Amino acid sequence: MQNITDNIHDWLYATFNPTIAMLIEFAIIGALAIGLFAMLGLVLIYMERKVSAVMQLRLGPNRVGPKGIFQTTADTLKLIVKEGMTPNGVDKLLFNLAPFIVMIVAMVVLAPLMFAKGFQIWDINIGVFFITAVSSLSVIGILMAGWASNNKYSLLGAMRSGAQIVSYELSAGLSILAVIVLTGSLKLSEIITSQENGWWIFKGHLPVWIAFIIFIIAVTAETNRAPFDLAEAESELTAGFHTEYSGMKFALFFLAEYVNIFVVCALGATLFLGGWMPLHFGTGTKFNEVMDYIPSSVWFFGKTFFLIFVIMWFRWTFPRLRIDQLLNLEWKYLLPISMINLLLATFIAIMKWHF
Amino acid sequence: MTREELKIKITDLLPSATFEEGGEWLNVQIDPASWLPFAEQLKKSPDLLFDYLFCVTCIDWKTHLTMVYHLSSTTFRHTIVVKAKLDRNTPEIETVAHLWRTAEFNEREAYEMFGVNFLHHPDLRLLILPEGWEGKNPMRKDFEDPVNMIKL
Amino acid sequence: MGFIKNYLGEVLGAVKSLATGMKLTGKYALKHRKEKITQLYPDNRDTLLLPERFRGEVVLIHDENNEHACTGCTACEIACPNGSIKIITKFDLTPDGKKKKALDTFVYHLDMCTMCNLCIEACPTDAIKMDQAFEHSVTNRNDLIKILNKPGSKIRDGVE
Amino acid sequence: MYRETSIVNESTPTPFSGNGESDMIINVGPQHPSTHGVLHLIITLNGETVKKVEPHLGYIHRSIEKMCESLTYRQFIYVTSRMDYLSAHINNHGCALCVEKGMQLEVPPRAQVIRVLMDELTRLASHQLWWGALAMDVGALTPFFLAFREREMINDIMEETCGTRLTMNYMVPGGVMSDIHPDFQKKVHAFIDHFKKKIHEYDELITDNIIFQNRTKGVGYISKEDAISYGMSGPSARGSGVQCDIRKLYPYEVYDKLQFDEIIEAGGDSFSRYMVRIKEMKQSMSVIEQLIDNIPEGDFQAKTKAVLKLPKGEFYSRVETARGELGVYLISEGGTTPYRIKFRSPGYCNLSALDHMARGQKIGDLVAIMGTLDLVIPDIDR
Repeated sequence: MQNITDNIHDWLYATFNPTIAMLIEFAIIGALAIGLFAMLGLVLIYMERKVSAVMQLRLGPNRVGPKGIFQTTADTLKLIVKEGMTPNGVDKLLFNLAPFIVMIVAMVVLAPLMFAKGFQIWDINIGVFFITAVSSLSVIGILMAGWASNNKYSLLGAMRSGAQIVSYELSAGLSILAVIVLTGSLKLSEIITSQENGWWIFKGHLPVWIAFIIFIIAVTAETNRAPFDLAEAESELTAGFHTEYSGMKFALFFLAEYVNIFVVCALGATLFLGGWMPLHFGTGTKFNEVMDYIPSSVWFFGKTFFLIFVIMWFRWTFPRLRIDQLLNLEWKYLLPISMINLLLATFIAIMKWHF
Repeated sequence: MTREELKIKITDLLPSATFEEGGEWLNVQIDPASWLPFAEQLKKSPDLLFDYLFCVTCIDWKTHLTMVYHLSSTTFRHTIVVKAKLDRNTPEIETVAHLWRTAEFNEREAYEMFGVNFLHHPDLRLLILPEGWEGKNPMRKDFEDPVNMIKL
Repeated sequence: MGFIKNYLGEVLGAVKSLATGMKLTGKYALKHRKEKITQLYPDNRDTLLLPERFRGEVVLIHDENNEHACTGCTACEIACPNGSIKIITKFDLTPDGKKKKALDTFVYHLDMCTMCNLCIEACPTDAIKMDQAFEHSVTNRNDLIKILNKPGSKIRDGVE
Repeated sequence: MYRETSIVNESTPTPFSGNGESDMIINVGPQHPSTHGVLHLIITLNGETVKKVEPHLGYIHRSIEKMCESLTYRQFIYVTSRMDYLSAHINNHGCALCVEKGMQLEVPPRAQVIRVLMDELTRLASHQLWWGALAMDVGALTPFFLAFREREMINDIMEETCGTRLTMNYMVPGGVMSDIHPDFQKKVHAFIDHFKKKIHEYDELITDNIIFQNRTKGVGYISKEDAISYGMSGPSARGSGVQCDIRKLYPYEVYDKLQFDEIIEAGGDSFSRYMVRIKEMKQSMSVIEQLIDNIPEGDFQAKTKAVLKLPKGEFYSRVETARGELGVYLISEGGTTPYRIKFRSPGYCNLSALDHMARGQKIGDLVAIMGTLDLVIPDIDR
């Protein structure tokens, strides 16, 4: 992968002048990001439906295409051709803007992710910080959607979502910090390189374990997934903040939700499970060489999809929390635990007790 | 309490009450004006304690309406049926919603279905019929709806 | 210390209860092939077997000679609670010259039928029965009004 | 009764205008995922907290009581399946009992046992659906399918013997419509064996789940006195410690000869009501087990005339449906049709207590309370 991207880069800069070459690169990356966005949406929705089906003793989609793999494509087509309705009484500008904000945020967060060895859009030196900072912008889109809809269900859903995302960001950030103090860098490529002799989940003792569990819980809440899907709790608020949306605008919310899941799971895989780094134990062992034969992209997507599966597994098992319990869980349990955990991790990092 | 004991006790409470023979339980026929004090005594009298009002029925006898209250005691497990005859044109009876909370809903049903006016009811509004319903009370025998009722 | 112990106990208990639930759904996800309960309905139409008592629609039983057992007594019409059966009778002349009431048309309103089985119970000659057909959807409501006696059919001999 | 914005009268509190500074009035229903039908609730909210719940009925009112006045004693039973469609058998049973009481008809022992078996199977099916639907209300979707797997087996048994899956009309005055299917006992045994193996999943997935316990414990409390005053019955009242099982208090058919416990939980909250139903499922299974191998031989139906006539008088029969006490109050003028019939439906009284229970709780709790009350809307909107 590294070679392909480097070759393209070199060829472009050799053929055109730097400005045009850069613009072409932008265009390619833009196309790839949009393509990835759409693909991820389709694949993840299909995956969700299949996972829910196998857990609920059902078959899941099975009519469109072999094993129903084109079901989500058909659904998306249907949503695209639907009339893009804007109900009377809504704040038209905000109402129409909200889904795009949510979508753009989800797309921007894709930038610093490392999909394979040397395959990254932007290796920014504050990669982790960038992801946490930008992904929290999506709450603005949700609040806009809820407020602009002029619907009480939407408003309640949006407010719930606001409270929820803002609070869960804390423990998600703190659990990320536990790895950061061990690595000493916010750059995603460096975090991955630091796991060359073993993933953090194996090297980091108890603190990383706890951080990993808290991270999974917190990002489930941050992406508004069950059991924390209070923003769209369908038995209480029908569809929460997107009650009034239909057609493609609804589809954008829906796709953004899944891309967000992908992003946070990719981040989790990068921080705790070594990103594209194959399973290594120690340095220069025979085992490591065998593992290196598996392409790095397979490692990355394997880990990410495993985490996505776990999050889906939550969704299809647990009942939903109540809003006050949701905040209790964060402020009374996750936050204190992750703070103490951060201290522990720092202590381990200072004493160099990790492997 | 057995049926006979109940009969004696109720005659003590309300001398004007008459009793109907037959039926599974003791049937007490009362004057609607005496219903509220009588109901209070039924609920509170320590050897009656009728705390469970399980059925409130209104019957249209074409000449008059009858309110039927099925009362039972969860302590003593005795049951009586209280009936009050109402005038068909201006049916009025005191509410018992403050004694048995279930009466609130059941009386609202009787109000809209039969037009019985429950005096001092806390919230006597239409419950089942659409807002702004005008015309006759649908459960009365002379109700006709040429559009929605199909005669077989 | 007691506080911390309680706190940790609470957290561990919660995690354990959640893990039990996840174990169950995880087990079903793994054993899915064996446990799945969905049927592929329109595909298995040929093998789909409904119990013989299943109430799908009322049919008038005709034998191979196109004869039925309905005397036109209208017992089913009276028994029907929602008027979905209408029997039109005619008068046949018996060989000895007497007039005899017989079935002319057996009109059955499937759109009004609630499958309560009361007509079948009421029929003195067991002329009608419930059929297993259950795919009743039509595009025109009038198609649900059926005439049950086949054209040219007549009453079986010996049925009174 | 969906109210349009245009007809809102400013002077009265309506769904679209609050009656206080921080009040928000929202309409839940008639079409809403958690109302299990078309119940319309007008909820006054203060933030997330429920201040007042006002049910608004009538969306599917069919006036079954009035319909029954024009149907004969054989015919009116089928309509009652449409009241509480999840315990259709038990509704029919109540009506059949009432007619039999009027005619002083002796039901053959075989028919009595078949009736009780069917009642308990219906109760099981109803409680299973309730369990799945409650889990869905509190946000877990998988239990619904697990519950339906078991319920499907009961429905198949019903289909085989009664001919229909939901609104069976299997009871007739004097017995049951047809004898049980030859496979009935075998299938019921298979079901009991299956369900015994699977019932622990109900606990693993929902009962023991910490989230579910937090969602229901201490939520929607109603005291014993209030429960009686509101006329609550069935599992909902037994969750508050009220002894109200008609099967025990006023036994009908063969219930007095059976060994089973009346489940009473004193908690009065949603979790107690939940536990009552879960334990009741086990009791129903034990009743079925006691009866299934001991169905007496004989007629399944008493001999009756083609046209039934009841003597002049009033008859009242009570049965315990899956939701509580169903009373059938029949007034006969001596003809072939009832003069007036009144159904005392359990859901109607249970619903009236909803406001009392939900005040001061969160919206999410309201949904859980409605779930544990096990409301079936056609039962309320008769």
